[in-house]
Amino acid sequence: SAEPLLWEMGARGRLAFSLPERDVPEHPLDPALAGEGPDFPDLSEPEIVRHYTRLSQWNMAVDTTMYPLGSCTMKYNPKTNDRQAALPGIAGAHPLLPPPLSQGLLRLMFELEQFLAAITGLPAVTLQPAAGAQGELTGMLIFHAYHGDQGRRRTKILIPDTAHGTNPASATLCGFTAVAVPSGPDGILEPEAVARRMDADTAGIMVTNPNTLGLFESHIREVADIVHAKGGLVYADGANMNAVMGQVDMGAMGVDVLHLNLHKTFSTPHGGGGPGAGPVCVSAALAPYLPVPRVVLTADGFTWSDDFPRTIGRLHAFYGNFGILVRAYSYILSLGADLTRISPLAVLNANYIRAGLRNHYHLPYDRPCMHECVFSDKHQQAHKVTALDIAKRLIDFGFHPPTIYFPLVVPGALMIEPTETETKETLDRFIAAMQAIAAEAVEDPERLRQAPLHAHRRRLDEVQAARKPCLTG
Amino acid sequence: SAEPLLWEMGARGRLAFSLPERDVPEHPLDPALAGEGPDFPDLSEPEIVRHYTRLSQWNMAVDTTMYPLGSCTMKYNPKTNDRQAALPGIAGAHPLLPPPLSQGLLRLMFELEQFLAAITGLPAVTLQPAAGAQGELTGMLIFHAYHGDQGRRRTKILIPDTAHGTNPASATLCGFTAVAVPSGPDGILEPEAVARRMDADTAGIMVTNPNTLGLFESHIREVADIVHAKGGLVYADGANMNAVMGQVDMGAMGVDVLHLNLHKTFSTPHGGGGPGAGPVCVSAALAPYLPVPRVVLTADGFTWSDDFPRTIGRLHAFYGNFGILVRAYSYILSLGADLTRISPLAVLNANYIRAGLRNHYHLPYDRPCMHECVFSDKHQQAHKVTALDIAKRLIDFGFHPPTIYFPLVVPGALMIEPTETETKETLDRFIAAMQAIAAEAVEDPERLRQAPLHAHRRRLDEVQAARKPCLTG
Amino acid sequence: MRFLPHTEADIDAMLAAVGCKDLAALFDDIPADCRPAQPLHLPPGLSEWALNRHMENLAAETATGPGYDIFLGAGSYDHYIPETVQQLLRRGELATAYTPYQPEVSQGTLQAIYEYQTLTARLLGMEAANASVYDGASALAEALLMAVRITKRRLVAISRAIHPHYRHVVATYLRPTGLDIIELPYGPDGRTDLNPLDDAREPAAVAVQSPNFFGCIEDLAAAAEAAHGDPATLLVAAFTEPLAFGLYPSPGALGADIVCGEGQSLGIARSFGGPGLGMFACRNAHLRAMPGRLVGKTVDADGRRGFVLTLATREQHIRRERATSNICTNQGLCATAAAMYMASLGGTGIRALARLNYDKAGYLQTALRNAGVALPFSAPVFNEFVMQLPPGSEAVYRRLLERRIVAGLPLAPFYPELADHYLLCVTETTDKAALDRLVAEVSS
Amino acid sequence: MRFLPHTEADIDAMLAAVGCKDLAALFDDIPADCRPAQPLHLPPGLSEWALNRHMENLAAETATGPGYDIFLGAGSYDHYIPETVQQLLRRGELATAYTPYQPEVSQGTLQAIYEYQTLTARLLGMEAANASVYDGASALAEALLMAVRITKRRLVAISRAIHPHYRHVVATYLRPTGLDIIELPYGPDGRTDLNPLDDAREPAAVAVQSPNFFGCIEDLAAAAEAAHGDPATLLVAAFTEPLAFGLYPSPGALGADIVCGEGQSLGIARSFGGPGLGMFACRNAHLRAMPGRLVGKTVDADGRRGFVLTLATREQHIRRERATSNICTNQGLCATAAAMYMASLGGTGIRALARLNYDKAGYLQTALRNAGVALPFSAPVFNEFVMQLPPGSEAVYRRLLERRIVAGLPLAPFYPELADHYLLCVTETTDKAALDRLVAEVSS
Repeated sequence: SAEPLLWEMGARGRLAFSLPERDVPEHPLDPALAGEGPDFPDLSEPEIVRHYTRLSQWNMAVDTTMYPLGSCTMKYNPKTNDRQAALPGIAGAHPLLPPPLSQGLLRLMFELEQFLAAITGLPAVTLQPAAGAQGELTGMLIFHAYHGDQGRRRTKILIPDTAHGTNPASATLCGFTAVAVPSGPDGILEPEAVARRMDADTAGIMVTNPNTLGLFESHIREVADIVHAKGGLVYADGANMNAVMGQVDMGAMGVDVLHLNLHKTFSTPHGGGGPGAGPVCVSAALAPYLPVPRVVLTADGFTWSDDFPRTIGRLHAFYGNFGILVRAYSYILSLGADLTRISPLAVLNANYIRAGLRNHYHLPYDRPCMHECVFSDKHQQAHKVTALDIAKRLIDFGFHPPTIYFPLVVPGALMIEPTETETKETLDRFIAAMQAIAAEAVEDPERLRQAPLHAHRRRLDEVQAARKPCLTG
Repeated sequence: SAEPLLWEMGARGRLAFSLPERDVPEHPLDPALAGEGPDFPDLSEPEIVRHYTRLSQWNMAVDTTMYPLGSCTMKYNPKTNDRQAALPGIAGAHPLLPPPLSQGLLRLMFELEQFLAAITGLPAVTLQPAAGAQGELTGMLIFHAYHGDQGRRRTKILIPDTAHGTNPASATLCGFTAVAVPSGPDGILEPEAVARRMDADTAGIMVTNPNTLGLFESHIREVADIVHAKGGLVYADGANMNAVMGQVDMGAMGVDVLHLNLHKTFSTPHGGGGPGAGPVCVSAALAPYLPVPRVVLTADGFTWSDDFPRTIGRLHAFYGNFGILVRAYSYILSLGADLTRISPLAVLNANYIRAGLRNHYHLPYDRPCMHECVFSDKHQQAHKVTALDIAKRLIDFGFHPPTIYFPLVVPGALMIEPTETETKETLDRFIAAMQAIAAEAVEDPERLRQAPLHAHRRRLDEVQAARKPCLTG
Repeated sequence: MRFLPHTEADIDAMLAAVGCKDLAALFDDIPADCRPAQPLHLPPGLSEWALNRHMENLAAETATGPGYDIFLGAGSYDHYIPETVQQLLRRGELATAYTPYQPEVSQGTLQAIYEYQTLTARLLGMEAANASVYDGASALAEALLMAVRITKRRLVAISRAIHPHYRHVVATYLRPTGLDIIELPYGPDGRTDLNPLDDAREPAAVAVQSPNFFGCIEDLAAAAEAAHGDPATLLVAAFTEPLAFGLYPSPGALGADIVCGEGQSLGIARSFGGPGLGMFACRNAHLRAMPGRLVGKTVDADGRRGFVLTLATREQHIRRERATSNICTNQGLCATAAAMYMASLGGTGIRALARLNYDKAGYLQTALRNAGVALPFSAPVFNEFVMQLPPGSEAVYRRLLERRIVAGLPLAPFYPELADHYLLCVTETTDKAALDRLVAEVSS
Repeated sequence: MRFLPHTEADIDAMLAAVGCKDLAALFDDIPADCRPAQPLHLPPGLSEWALNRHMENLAAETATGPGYDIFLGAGSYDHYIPETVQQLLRRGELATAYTPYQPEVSQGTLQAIYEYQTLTARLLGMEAANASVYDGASALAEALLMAVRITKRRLVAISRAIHPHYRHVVATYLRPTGLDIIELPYGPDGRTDLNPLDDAREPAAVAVQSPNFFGCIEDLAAAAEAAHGDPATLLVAAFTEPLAFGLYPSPGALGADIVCGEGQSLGIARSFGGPGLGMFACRNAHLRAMPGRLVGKTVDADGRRGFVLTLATREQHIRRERATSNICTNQGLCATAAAMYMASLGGTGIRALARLNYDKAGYLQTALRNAGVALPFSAPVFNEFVMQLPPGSEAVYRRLLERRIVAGLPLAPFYPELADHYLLCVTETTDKAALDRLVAEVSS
């Protein structure tokens, strides 16, 4: 049950690659300039295929089981999207093709921008950010540039204590100082708390709605008004957009800038950590700041334009993770009007879990949730069972664990997001497993502390890994 | 660790299929003629994907481990071959396209026939048989038709006791009575044994060379002469062709008819039991008997011809398993002249295993082997350990078991065929595992009888399955 | 060569272990008179990329897909195949396993085939189905041989409206057995004329196909009644288009004893005619006479549900010359594809998809009739039917070919009496515009 | 909708369990002033088949593959990708997993990334590599920010022969930080002129790219010497074409402190520019200042080897505003593809493939020069180089476009002084006939 590392296999002289025919002579090469080439193992094609086939089986994945990782929206990834992204005219396209030779791809980007604008209610869109965190950075760069144009350098930014860790990190990268705003007793932002902190040195606020407790920030409009009144801007982290598509208008809500995670809401595969895509949608007022180049429609068709003097610049070598954009575009076209059915079903699934487990696990905020629900290990701590133990034990029941210990405002948090693509039967089995674990925590807590018992590996020594890092073999 | 059956999942009204847009009105249908439709479960697309992803993981396969199933030639199946078979112009081709609209596919068949003729030394080829056993049937139909044309109905056929079970079954289907020919003390056919049985009522002989003991039938030329002298024909079962490509000329050897298993020698995937393909190669004298239609080259290009009055007829609704032919053709083109390296390496691998295990397992015929070697459980029987136990224990070591209890002439046979695509390191690990098992048979035989311990299922009750068959759910 | 892992060092070490001086010595047992007169000569191997180009060039010569309107069915049907089925089927664990001889490490294949058998039995209205045989044609031949084994009779009656290639395969399989075959003609409605059965002496089986080769739905209940007039006679119901049973009653429901046919329609690419899927089902009473592999349910040593190959004593591995047939394997991956496809459709989907096929064919029938084209057969159809053009239609057919329309299959080569008759097929993949174009072309 | 499993019965039962009267009631918390003024209007969903047609039509408008000769590189390279890599990468267990937060059930991803880190470090000649960042451009920006963190200095020096887009991204990332950037010009040989460094006051980093944007191999050893004249200054070596290190020495071997660039060449499709792969490596001394995810080796409770995400305290989950960067994930699947590709090539293959790229470019250089075309830069190249056409070359370029030849990238938009200069790229996918065609066209 151990898979050798690549360099523990192979033998010098094997080759898994088909070298193309040589149809030109050798060109002279100054030997002083040549290197030795990297110390790669030589393998045959069958060894490559087996290695990765076997390795892959050691992953849990959406394709194998429910993966209720909160705030990550691990929904089903339609196979048709991968087909589209692999079409030769898409996968084989060079990014610097003259626009007349890439009209279909430019049209796809143009239309996807329009779809995302319609879905969010924010009229201008860039598809360039390669991930949500780069979308956040884009937003912060826009904040920075906007305030610069207003002639005032603002140094602070408000960030609720429920925020994703990327929010403060992104703000810091743009030179802002993060000012934490505590959420109120019902888990959401209180306008007064924002008002107390918002001032003329503050660039604005970064808010996630619904927030990471799975609760809708009901005071968002009032919060936005407070921020705007002091000359600030409102950034919305759209990681949780799967809860509210068709239910909200981000513009009406007072949001100026929003990023979307295509790998969450728009079903593109998470790839073991990426690639994702983090388009950013902005109000009309902020459109001039979007990164370049932008797709524009002219009388001669679609083309690229850099002619946006107030642009923040460029974030990607080309136009972002186009292959991911293709998948999201396919997804939107596949669903069409059914897109508005996603959020109600995602929210229904989360509330169904909440209802099924609320008598078994502590619910720090016991009210209807949006697309995810956050429990804690408070009841189980009496038996010295932690959120980690519960998570690991779920593995033995065949489920991927939820997000744990986040959001930070809930000690011992278990953040469960089922998504709309899970069936009622699967949710029933998940609820039963979680109930069984709650019972085990009382009856046999040691079993939980030893979990997982049936995974490919038992618990791994993370302390040793960090103390003496071994990052290469 | 149980996967529900399809009809244990789902809910009425789900749909994993994308119904095409309806662009025509309903056409009247006599309600008296309509049925209720089948009682299929209704599932969503995510349920389908998970079900089959999970199920697939419960298979051992060539893509996951060494699969030394003797006489099955479980070599690596190149992925490029699957790509070619899926090309729209190939996968989407209707078989009854007018030949001018399918020239590339006819060319492919024509060239594949030529390749197989060159490889076997037999000049005429049909690609129609859908599997090795249908190839055997084709051969027996040719025997039958040929003897009919000679004006003499022959009723018997000689079949060595080492033959595959399909040989007598195929002969019987054509009305022949199988006459067993015992192999000699060195595991191969003795000409005298054939001569004693060959007579004017005997249609010929079916011989596998190398035979299922992995031994080359060195007297084949003499045997063929004996059969031919009495007016008989020689059929060769080409299941073991992987041992001798480029090393023999089947025509020179005296073979009149030979089938090949493309899913063995020519690397096409075995598919959990098929589809395979069993082309048949014949001598010039028997070419008129080949099935129709045949691809012929005319001044106008390739076309189909039925104009072969002595043909045995047709064995397939169209032209055989074309998608498999595509893969074999790709394989031959990929290897080209390297095709002749296959057999030496396959034979080397088998002999390497033979050398590594001959001191640990009984070798009923202790001489150099061809592409497979046959051991027996004779040494282990003293400890009440059987070939079955050894096979099951190999599973715990991560290997697929070899063929067991075949050939029938070796009681407790273990028939091991590594193929040329296994590395020396893998063979070393296999040998070590088999050696460890031999040691366990002495030290802890009960562990072997309980094996496998680490598979998805423990031993299954085959008696119950057969006594009260439950074939549908 | 990337498929061959042996380095020179590997070979040297292994030869030493084996005790051979070189690779050639491994073949010392092969006598000189068995050797090739000259070395096997093959062209240099193609790189992966050169192969891709070569195959793309071959494939590009085929008329498929956008740009061509191909109204061909006749045993091979153009249906949409979900991307999921195609991707799942490529998983190495399914594609590169073999016959599940070792059930402990083959439960994936075994359960998939058990599910295939179940869905097949439900689709065909039968009690049991096997794990598949080669194709529809050989399935019919095997079904007739099975009926002969069961009844111990020597005569079979076969409808002339069965696919001509299937009848050809039956004749090929049966020739050495000396069994007698009588053919039942078709009537003016395009259905089998059962009357000659009255004179048939103790047939083992009566075989009809529905939808038949002309696309006509046979009156299977009447066929069952006619066949079962002799209680020992078995009704063998064949098919080439199983999607029809999403709309029409199953052959089992109408009284068939053995049902067999081609499953290519169920999620399998046409691939120039193969690989397809021989579907085969019967009633439990005849189970042990059925050819082909079977998967059965059982339990493991811990009592957990599992699946195994079963009733193998019918098969050639064990029974050798007394086997029910010589078939050794099944069309495993194609059966798995069909199960995936049937499960993807579900009961709800197959009804809707079948109805759409019916409606599209109906639209074309109506449009052709309105345009004055003769449709000679009056029986109801599913997604295929025969049109009759005026004499000299070959020129029209050729003109359409030049316009990239394959206007069905000319029937004259199969039925000399049907000159100027063409078998047209219309599935869910044919859009209305293509239908209208065809009508305009043939009636202009 | 086939992705949404809920039946009406499911919804009713679940609403009852939840205590909501209908689906709308689930959103009662959303105030009216947050709601859309009118319902979201989207067109009806496309069937799988209509979507296929739509996407095929869009894709068909792109100039790719046979029929076009495209001599474009400039940060995106056309290399053959083995079918194995493409098929393995689609395996659902790899594609549909996320960040391996739970290592017990993520060893597949973790080991694959550990292997990627190792092969990357070996390729680049460095001690440690991260699990990848977004792309080559942001990798360079992150590398400069890392150097600033390490050195606590406020100035970076950047070669003007670095990809212009990369420099643009660096400028974008650095603008709000107030860091200073000086640009190093390129000399007549096409390489970076390091002389201005003598006047630079305590730079945190000197960044050069090799092969640079003009395809020229920089003298990295000289750059290292120049940078390290100030012992605190770090040499950041960027790249867009890592295949070059199959032929030329690695940046690490020549003295770079941080190496970063784009890995698209290593088995990743061009896909109109993304997703790519930001490769990032450094020396162990700077490990804790490196941004991005890291996978490390450890053992499990039974002492078995296993892999985990490690040094996460550098990252934003834990460190929030004090994180090394805001990067949250990596380009997991692209990194896996690159590892598969590097392993498929092996040491033997990468040498051979790199040499073939070099030789093809060399053949074209020679042929152009012989045909009288000017090649302005004298430095050695890998698979890209600059040609200079006579004034008025736009017409020639347009004429070639009409003949389906994209004769490289015009450099004038990026370097106004390089009017009539074109950056040509030649890889193993370009056959000699296409090279000869190009020479004939531009010299005619």
